[in-house]
Amino acid sequence: MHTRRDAIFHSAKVAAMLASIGLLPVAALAQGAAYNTAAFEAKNMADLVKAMGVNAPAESKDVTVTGPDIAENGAVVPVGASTTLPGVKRLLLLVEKNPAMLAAMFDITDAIEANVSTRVKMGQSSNVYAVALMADGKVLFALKEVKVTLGGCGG
Amino acid sequence: MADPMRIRAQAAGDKTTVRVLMGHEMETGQRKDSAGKVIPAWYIRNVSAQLNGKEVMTAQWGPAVSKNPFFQFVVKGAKAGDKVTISWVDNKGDKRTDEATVS
Amino acid sequence: MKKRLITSLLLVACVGVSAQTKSTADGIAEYRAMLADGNPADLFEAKGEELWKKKRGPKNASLEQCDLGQGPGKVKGAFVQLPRHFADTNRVQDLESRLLTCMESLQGMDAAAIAKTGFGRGEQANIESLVAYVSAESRGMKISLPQSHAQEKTMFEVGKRAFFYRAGPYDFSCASCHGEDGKRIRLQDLPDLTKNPGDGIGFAAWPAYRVGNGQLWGMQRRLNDCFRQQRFPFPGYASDVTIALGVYMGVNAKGAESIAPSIKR
Amino acid sequence: MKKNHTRLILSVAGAMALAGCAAVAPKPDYDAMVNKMMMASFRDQGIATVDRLKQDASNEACSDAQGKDLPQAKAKAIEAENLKTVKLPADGKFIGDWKTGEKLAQNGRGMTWSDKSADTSANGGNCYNCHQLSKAEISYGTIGPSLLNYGKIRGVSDPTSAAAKPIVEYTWGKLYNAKAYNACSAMPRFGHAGMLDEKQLKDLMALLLDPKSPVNQ
Repeated sequence: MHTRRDAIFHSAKVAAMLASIGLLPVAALAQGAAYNTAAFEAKNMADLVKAMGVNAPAESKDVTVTGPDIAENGAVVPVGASTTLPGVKRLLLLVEKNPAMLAAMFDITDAIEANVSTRVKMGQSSNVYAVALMADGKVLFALKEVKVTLGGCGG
Repeated sequence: MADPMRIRAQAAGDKTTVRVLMGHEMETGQRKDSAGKVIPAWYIRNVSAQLNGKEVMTAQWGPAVSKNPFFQFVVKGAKAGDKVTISWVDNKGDKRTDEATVS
Repeated sequence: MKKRLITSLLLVACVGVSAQTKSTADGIAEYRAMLADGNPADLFEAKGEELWKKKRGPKNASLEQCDLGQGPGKVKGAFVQLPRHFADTNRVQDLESRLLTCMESLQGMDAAAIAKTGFGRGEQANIESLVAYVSAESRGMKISLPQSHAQEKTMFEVGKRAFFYRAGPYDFSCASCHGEDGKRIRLQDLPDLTKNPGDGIGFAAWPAYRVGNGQLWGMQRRLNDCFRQQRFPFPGYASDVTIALGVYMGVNAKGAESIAPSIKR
Repeated sequence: MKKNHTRLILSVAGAMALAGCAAVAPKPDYDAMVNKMMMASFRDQGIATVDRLKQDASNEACSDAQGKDLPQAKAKAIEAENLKTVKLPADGKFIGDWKTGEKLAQNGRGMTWSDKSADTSANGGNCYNCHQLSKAEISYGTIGPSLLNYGKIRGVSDPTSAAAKPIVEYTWGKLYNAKAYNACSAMPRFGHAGMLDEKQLKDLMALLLDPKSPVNQ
């Protein structure tokens, strides 16, 4: 007999399975959607690479990180990641000195350009990384420093 | 219930720029209220984008994404009249789906 | 919107070219340009429109018949003429005090209780969305406060004196920071509010979304925080001093293009 | 405040009604109205109580001037009054620790209704809000003049020397009560208003005058 609890457990398992083979439909984007908790808790690049199960990153001029030189307010810092290289699977945005390094990760399909941007919080001036995970296993990155200034009256 | 998103999808040639604003606290779980109590983490974790019902992008976010998140991406081959759908789910299981027409 | 977008893109492009010799001011300008497209005030604007049209309160009525100075139900162009005198209340009112009047008379809510509510809580949170909506309906229009009624002239005169009123432990007045051109606190430019500081600057930029806290601030909250930083006691919500300052700044800003709701640090 | 009391006879509403029939009424007394309005519009919140709205003679004169210069005699009289309030350090030592001074200069907190205590230990110097001080800090205000190389420009190589005494005493006075030298200065009267104590003022003195301070590099 199926109890309600079983049904929930079952659907979560199915969702996880679908997610693992990239078949998760939007309608099912719920508790079961893939989320790499370990990656979002990583404090540094080594931990992040381990949590993601990917190769060590190498700097590349083919990857671009966008962001302001100076942010007037660390609560909202516009940042972007892009690359002109073909075969990108994922783009990551990292803030080196945040409590957890990984801010956002985007899965890139053939239907979109490898060019995403968002806004992130920065506790202090820090390097911001754009990381591209390539189909061939290469992990490429670009970085730039963003200064966060102290604004207002400070009161 | 969560507030509606604001989605703009503008086509230029064969590329469509999609800009999304979401209403969400994106609480980090590291801040304290005036009584010194930690405000629990509350943030969007999964985002998905569809073009005419076909998934074109998914994303995972951490609490470092700013409050009332904005994000932008570029869809290839979309044209005016196409439907762009964005969905998100947060760490409490709250979710929201909104749709916009490419112009 | 399109025009704003283009200028912001141009700014980014220009700044990008001279990256190596970029000054702090250029860096800040670049940061602001990057934020201009995608202002979360849009979220508040949409919510405000919904609230305006929604039947609420003890009288289960919408605000659609609210008279903001252009006649009942006319929202477009109302914001750039506020604060102004209203015959029914026989008072000069700014947008927020006028909304309180409508919420009480049309919807049966308790205006005094809302005025006492803290910013961002309860109906005060709804007012923030409403001011985003109402101000957005005058986006691109020029500030033009009426000064024909005697009370409007009086409010300008007392507002001017309130603007220069020095007191508190720091001896500050509004004019300490906003009385001269080209000044700043830390990196924030301070508009000279004793004259028209230009399109979309100062009075013509509020209400605004504050990126620092993700809140939408109307003029009442803006003035409240100015007085806090001025080390003054607490100004009552929609109190005479806040309305008078609104009239003084608004009359000075005559002809400036309103970009509200804008986005601010 | 004495003036306020005599001015308060007219209520704002009454005065406004008068303004409404200006043809027969005399010119409305806006000064009376603004005082009445200020008292009616504000309330106590935490440490920020309405008695802060009281103006001393300096603040009243500078408010009335509305940004214009005071008549010279009036300005001199105000400056003389304020100079009398300046207390030099009891132990005759003016220079503290510039490192603590730098922290104070960076700190823009204190005296708002959201601050819990009005004690000097809760207050910052607010210096960078209005002044440039060191090369390293790019986030500085411009309401006041740049103080970069403050001591160096004035030739102070040893702030404890007899040669430096005039500039040291002037600087102390400026921090203690800025209105002693400029009647309508925008600068708070840190010592006179009891916002910074002697030790804190000494640390700010060191920041400005110690040759090793980042201000003088």
